[in-house]
Amino acid sequence: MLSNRIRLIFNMVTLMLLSFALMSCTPENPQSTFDTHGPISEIQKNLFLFTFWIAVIVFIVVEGAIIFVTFKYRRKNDDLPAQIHGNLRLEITWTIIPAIIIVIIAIPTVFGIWETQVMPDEEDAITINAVGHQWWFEFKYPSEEIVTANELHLPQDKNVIVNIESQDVLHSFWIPKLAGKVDMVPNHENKLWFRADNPGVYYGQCAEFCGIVHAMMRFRVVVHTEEGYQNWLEGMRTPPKTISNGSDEDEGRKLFVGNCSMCHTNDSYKKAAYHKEINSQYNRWEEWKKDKENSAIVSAPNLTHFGSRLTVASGIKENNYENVVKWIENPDSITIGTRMKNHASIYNSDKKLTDQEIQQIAKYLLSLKPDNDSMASYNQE
Amino acid sequence: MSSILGPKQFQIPRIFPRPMSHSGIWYWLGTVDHKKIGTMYGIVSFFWFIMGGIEALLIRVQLSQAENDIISPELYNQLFTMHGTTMVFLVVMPLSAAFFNWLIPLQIGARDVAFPRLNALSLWVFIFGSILMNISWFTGEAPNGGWFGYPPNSTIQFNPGNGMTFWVLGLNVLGVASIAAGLNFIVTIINMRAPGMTMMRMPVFTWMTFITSILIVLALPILGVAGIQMTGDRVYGTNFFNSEAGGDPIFWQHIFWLFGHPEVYILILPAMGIVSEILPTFARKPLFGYTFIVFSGAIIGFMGWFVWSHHMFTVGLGPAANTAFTLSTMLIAIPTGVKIFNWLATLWGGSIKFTTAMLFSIGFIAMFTIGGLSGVTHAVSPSDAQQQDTYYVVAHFHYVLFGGAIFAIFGGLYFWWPKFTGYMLNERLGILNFIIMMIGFNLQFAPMHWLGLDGMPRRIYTYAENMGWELSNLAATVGGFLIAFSVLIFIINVFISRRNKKLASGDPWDARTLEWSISSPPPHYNFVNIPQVEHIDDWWYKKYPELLEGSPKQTKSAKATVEDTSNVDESKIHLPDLSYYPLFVGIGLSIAALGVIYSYALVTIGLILVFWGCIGWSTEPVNEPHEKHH
Amino acid sequence: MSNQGVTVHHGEEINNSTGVSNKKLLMWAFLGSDVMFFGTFIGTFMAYRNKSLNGPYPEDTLDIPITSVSTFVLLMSSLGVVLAVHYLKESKMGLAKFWLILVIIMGMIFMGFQVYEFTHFAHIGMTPQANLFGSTFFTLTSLHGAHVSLGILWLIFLLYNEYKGNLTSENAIDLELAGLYWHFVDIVWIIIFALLYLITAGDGVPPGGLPWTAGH
Amino acid sequence: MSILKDLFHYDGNGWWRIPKTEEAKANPKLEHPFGKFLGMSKDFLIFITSGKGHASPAYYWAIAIILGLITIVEVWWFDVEGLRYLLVPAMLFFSLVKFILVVAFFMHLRFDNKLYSNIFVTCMIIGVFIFSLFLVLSAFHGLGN
Ligand code: HEA
Ligand code: HEA
Ligand code: HEC
Ligand code: CUA
Ligand SMILES: [Cu+2]
Repeated sequence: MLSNRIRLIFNMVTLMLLSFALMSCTPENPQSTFDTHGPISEIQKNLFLFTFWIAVIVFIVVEGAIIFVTFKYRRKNDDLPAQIHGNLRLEITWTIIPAIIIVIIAIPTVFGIWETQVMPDEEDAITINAVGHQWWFEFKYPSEEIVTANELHLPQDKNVIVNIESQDVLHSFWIPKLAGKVDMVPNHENKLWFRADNPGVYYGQCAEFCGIVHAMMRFRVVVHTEEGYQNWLEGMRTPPKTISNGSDEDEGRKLFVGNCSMCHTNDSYKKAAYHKEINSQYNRWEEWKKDKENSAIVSAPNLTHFGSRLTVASGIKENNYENVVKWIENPDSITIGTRMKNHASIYNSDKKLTDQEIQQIAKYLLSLKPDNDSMASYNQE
Repeated sequence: MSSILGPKQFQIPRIFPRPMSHSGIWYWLGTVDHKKIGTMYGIVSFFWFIMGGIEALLIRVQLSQAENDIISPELYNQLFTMHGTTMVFLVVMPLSAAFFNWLIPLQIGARDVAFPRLNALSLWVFIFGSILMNISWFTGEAPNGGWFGYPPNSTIQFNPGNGMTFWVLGLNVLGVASIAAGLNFIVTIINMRAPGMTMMRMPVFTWMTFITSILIVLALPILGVAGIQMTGDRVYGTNFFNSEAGGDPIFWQHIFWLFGHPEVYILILPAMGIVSEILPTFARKPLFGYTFIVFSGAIIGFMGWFVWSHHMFTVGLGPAANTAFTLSTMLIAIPTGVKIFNWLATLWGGSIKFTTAMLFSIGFIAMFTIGGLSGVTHAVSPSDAQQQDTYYVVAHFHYVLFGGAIFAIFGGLYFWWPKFTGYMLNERLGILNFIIMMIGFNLQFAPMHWLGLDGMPRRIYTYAENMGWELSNLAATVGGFLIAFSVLIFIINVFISRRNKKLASGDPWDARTLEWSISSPPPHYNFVNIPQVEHIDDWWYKKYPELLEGSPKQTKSAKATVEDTSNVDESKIHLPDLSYYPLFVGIGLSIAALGVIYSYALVTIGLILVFWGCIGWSTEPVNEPHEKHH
Repeated sequence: MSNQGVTVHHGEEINNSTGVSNKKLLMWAFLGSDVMFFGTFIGTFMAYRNKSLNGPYPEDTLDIPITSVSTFVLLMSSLGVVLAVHYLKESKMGLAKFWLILVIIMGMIFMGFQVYEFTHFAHIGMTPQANLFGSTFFTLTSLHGAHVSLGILWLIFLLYNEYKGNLTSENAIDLELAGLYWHFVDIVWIIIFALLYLITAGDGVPPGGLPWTAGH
Repeated sequence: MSILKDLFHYDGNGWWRIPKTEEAKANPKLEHPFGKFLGMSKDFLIFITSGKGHASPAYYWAIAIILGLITIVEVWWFDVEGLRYLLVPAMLFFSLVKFILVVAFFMHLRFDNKLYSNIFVTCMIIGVFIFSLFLVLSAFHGLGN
C-alpha cells in the first residue's frame, strides 16, 4: 500500500538526514557538537555516537519488523489467522535483550559521568568564575585579578575549572565545541571543567531560558597558545593607547564618563581594580533592586579594552564602528529588551545624545585596546 | 461530598429548577451522562488543539528564516509557553479524558462511571480552567516563563505582571479537574466492572486508564503544591523561590519534574492503551502477551516516579545523583520495549487490514520508537549536557508526544468514531490525512534532531545567519504547515462524513471488546443487559465461540449479534437525573482563582458559588423522588 | 443474569465487582492523593529547614507547651469520631450525637489555638513574608487548618442531618467517610507536630547541627 | 527455564525464596537470621491487635490512651536536654507509631477490605520514597563534583 511505502521512504530519509548530519561538521556550524576541540566534548560526542549507533540498530530492527509485517501479513482472505496469545519464552527474551543493551550503554555512560564531572586537580588548572547576568556574561580570573565580559580568553592545552554562578535568574554556560552545558543558578555554585586542544575562536551560548533577551545572550571563547595567553593577560594589565587631547576619542571619553560610567567600568587594567569592580558590580545590582522599574543603574559588562573585543552586544555582532554606533544609538536595533536600553538615562530622559556624540563615544570605545594587541590575529577572520 | 440518602431527604431551596429535558443546551449543561461528557471533553480539547497548533505555526513562521522579525521576542516567549502548556494540559490530557469517559464504562460493562456528577464537575472545571488560563491573552499578559515556569525567571521579581499568575492558577484549577477525574476512574474501574470482568480480563485500554488515573491522582497534587507556592510568591510575597531570601530555584525544578515525569507517562499510557485495542482488531489476532503488556504498563507507571532528575542533568546535582538517575531512566526502556515487541508480535502472523485507525497505530509504533530511542540518548547524561535545552530535546518530545500520543489519539478517533456518532468517517480522506500527517510530522521534527546537535538552543526567537540552521528550520516550518493541512483534512472529513452519513453498525470493525456489542451510538443506558464476562476480549469469543476450542480456520461468520434495543422498556432502567451543581462549582472555582489576581470580591463570589454548589449537590437526590420517565 | 426486568438503580451506590462501597473507595483514593499533597509541603519544609537567611527563627517563635495542648485536643477528637461512628452504627443516637458535638467542639478549639498562634506570630514579626521558615511554616499549617475547617463544616452538616433524622445507622457510611477524612487530617498533624514543632524548635540558629541538614 | 524455576522455586521455611543448600536442609534453623523471634513477634502482634471483626469502644479508648501517652513522651523527650541529640530519629519513630495506630485502628484499615490498605499503602510508599529521595538530593546537591 502506498502509505507504507511512503513511510518506508520517510524513515530512510530521517535516517539519512541524521547520518548525513553527523558527517557534515563544517566550520559553518559554529555550535556543532560534533566538531569537538577538547576532551570533554570529545567524550560527550563519543558517548552520543555510541548510543546513537546502538539506537540505530534497534531502530532498524523495529522499523524493519514493521515494514516486514505490513507487507507480509496483509489481509488476503477472510480466514482468521492462528490465534496466538503469547509466548513466555519469546517475551522473556525481549525483556532480557534490551536489558543487556541497557547495560552495554550504561557502563561507558557511568564512566563518562565521573570522567567529565569530577574536577581535575586545581594545581595544574586555571580557575575562572563565570557569572550570568540578564543578559550578559561576566568572567573573572581570581588568580590573575582580571575581569572581562562576554569574551573568555583561555590558554590551549590547559585544564580550566569554571565556577559557575548567576546573579539573577537561571542561565546556562555552554561552549558546544568544548564542553556540554552547566546551568548558572543563583545561590548555588556549580562547577565545570574542560580543556581546549586547539587555538581558535569558539561560540558560547546561554542555553537556559532567561527572559526576553535569552536568544541574544552569547559569548565568545578565544583560545590562545600559551604564549598568546600570557600576552593577553599582559595586555589586560596595561593601560590602553593614549589618546590625544581634543580628538574625537577624547570627547568620547568625557561623554563616556558622564553617561556610561555609572554602569560600565572601563579601567580595570589598573592595579587593585579587581576588587573594586567586583564591589561596584554588586552595588549596581543592589541599586537596581531598589527600584527595578526606574533605576538608572544596573549591572553591566566591564568594557576594559573593549576595542580588542571580537564582538559587541553579548556576542551578537562583529565589533566594528558601525555596529558600536548602532548599539549606542539604540540597543534595540540589535537586541530587543536589554537592560541598557531600558535603564540608561540617555534613552529614558532628555539627556539624549546627538549623532556626533555617539560617534565620538564609539571611536573612544574602539580605541580602548592595549598596545600589544593580542587580538589582532583573531580580528582578521 | 457524600449524599445523604436517608429516608427524609433534606434539600436546600433550588434557585434554578433541576433540568429535566433531554435535549437542548440545558441538557448539555446539566448532563451527567459519561458519553455526553466525553463528547464535550473531546470538542473542547480539539478546539485547544487547533489553538495550540496555531501558536506552534506562528513559532514556525518566525523561525523559518534566520533573523526573522515577524514576531517580537515578548510574543514569542508567550507563544511557546502557551503552546507547550496548551498541548500538554488542554489537549493531550483532556483528549485522553474524552476517551476515558466514552470508553471505560462501555468497556467494563457499566451503565456509567461511579460518580456521574463528579465526572461532570471534572469537565466543567477543565473547561473553565482552560478559559481562565487563556483569558491572559486578552489582558495582554500571556504567560511567558516556559511550560515548566522555572523560577527565578517566573517570580514576581523578574517577571512582573499577571502572566505567570494566570498560568499557575490555571494549572491549579486544571489540576482539580484532573484529580477528580482520576479518582472517579479509579473507583469506576475497581468497582463497576460487569460480573466476571476480573482485573485480568479488562481491555488493555481500561488497564492503561487505571494506571494513568493512579498517576494523575498522585502526581497532580505535587503540581498543585508547586502552584500554591508560586502563587504565594507572586501574589502574597512569600519566599519559596525568592533567591534573595534563600529560596532555591533548584527546589522548584525538583517538584516540577517530580510531577513532570509521571506526567509524561500520563500523556502516553492512554495512547498505548488505544493502540493495544486497535492492533488486535485489525490483525484479527489477540493481543500478544496481554499480561506482559499490562504489567509493563504498571512498571512504567511505577518507575516513572524515580527518574525525574533526568530533566536536571545540567543543574549541578553532581555525578552521584546523575549516575543514579541515568540508570533509573535507562531502565524504563525495558518495559517500554516489551510493549513495542509485543505489539509487533501481535501483528506478526496476523491478517492485517489497513484502515486509517490501523495506519495511525502502526505509525505510532514507528514514531514512538524513534522518540523513545532519542530519549535513551538523553538518558546518557554526559552527552545530554550537550543536548539539554536544545532542539534535540524538542525533537525527542515531539516524537513521543505527537508521534506517540497524538498519533494514537487520531487512530482512536478513527477507530471509535462510528461508536461515538453512529456513522463512519471517510476512509479515503482518512488515509490521506494519515499520509500527509506522517510526511509533515517527519519533515517538521526529524530535522530538529540535527538542529539540536548542531547547537541550536530551544526557546530562542531568532538565530544568526551564519549558524547553518536555516535549511532545517525551513523544512520544519513546511512540515508544520503540512501537519496543519492534515488536521484540516480531518476536520473536513468530519463534516463530509456527517453529511453523507454512512451509518455504522454496532460492530463495524469486527472488534473484540464489550463496547462493540451494543448499537452505535450506544443508547444512553449503554447495555440492555449487563453482560456476563467470561474471557479477555469477551465479545470476540461470543462471536467466535469455536475459537475457544482452537479451530480458527472454519470460522466465517459471527455467532453473536449486537444487542437489540428496539423493544427495551426504558422506564425500567434508571439513570441519574441531570444536575446543574457541577457546573456551578466549576464556574465558582475559576471565578475564585481569577479573584486571586484581581480582587477579593471575586474570590468571595467564587467561593460562595462553590459552597452553595457543594451543599446543593450533596443534598440533591440522585433521582428526583417522584416517579418520572426519560 | 438478565437485568431486563429488574429495576436497576443506577446511582452512586452500585458495586458489582468488589462488594466494597464506592464512596469509601473514593475516600481512600482521595486520601492517597492528599498524602502527596501534604507530602510535598512537608518535603518543602524539611528541604528549607535551617535555610532561612534572617529571623525570626523557629526557636524564637514556636511555643511547644501550647501546641502540645492543641495537638492533644486534635488527637482526642479522633477518638471522638471513631466513637460517634461506632454508636451511630449501633443506632445509639444519643451517644452518637454527643460524640459528634464533642468532636466539632474539639476541632473548633484546635482552630482557635491556630488562630491564636498565627496572630501571636504575626505580632512578633513571623509572617509568611518574613523568611523561608515563615513561608514554609504558614503554608503547611494553614492548609492543614483549611482541611480541619472543612472537616468541621462537614461534621456540622452531618450533625444537622442527624438531628433531622436523615443520618441513621443505615447510612452511617456518610459519617464514616467524614471520620476517615478527620483521622487523616489528624495523622497529618501528628507528622506536623513532630517535624514542624518538636524537631524544628530544637534547631539552633547556626544552620545545620546534623550532617544531612547542613547547607552545602 | 529450569534455572529460572530453581531460582524462584520455593522450598524451605525461610521468608525469601532461595532454594536450600544441602547444609541448610540438614539444619533448617540456620535459614532464619532472626530465628524464632520473627515468628514470635508476629504472634504477639496478632495477639494484641486481634480485634477481628468489630472493635468495642473500650478498644478505641485504649488506642487513644496509647496515642496520648506517646505524645506525652514526645514532648518530654523534647524537653530533656540530654536526649536532644536523638530528637530527630525519636520523633520520626514516635510519629510513625502514632500514624500507624491511627490508620490501622481508628481508620479500620486493619479490619477493612484489603483493597483500601492496598490503595493507601501504595500511595504512602511512593510518597515517602520520592520525598526522602528528594530530601537526600537537596541535602547533597552537587555531591561528588
Ligand atoms: C509522552 C511523553 C514522553 C515519553 C513517553 C518520554 C519517554 C522518555 N523520555 Fe522524555 N521527555 C518528554 C516526554 C516524554 N518522554 C518531554 C515533554 C520532555 C521535555 C520536557 C521539557 O524540557 O520541556 C522530555 C525530556 C526528556 C529528557 C530530558 C532531556 C533534557 O532536557 O536534557 C530525558 C533524559 O533522560 C528523557 C528521557 C526519556 C526516556 C528514556 C524515555 C523512555 O520512556 C523511552 C522508552 C522507549 C524506548 C526506548 C523505545 C522502545 C524500546 C525498544 C524498542 C526496546 C529496545 C531499546 C533499547 C534497549 C534502547 N526525556
Ligand atoms: C502534545 C504536545 C505537543 C504537540 C502536539 C505539539 C505540536 C507542535 N509543536 Fe510543540 N511543543 C510542546 C508540545 C507539543 N507540540 C511542548 C511541551 C513544547 C515546549 C514548550 C516550552 O519550551 O515551554 C513545545 C515546543 C515547540 C517548539 C519549540 C519552541 C522553542 O523552544 O522555541 C516548536 C518549534 O518549532 C514547536 C512546534 C510544534 C509544531 C509545529 C507542532 C505541530 O504539530 C502543530 C500542528 C498544527 C496544528 C495542530 C494546527 C491545527 C489546524 C489548523 C491550523 C487548521 C485550521 C483550522 C481551522 C480551519 C479551524 N513546539
Ligand atoms: C543603565 C546602565 C547602562 C548605561 C548607563 C549604559 N549601559 Fe551599556 N550596557 C548596559 C548593559 C546592561 C549591557 C548588556 C546588554 C545586554 O547584552 O543585555 C550593556 C552593554 C553595552 C555594550 C556591549 C558590551 C558587550 O561586550 O557586548 C556596549 C558597547 C555598551 N553597553 C556601551 C555603553 C555606552 C557607550 C554607554 C553610554 C553612552 C552605555 N553603555 C551606557 C548597561 C548600561
Ligand atoms: Cu541567559 Cu538564557
Ligand atoms: Cu522525563
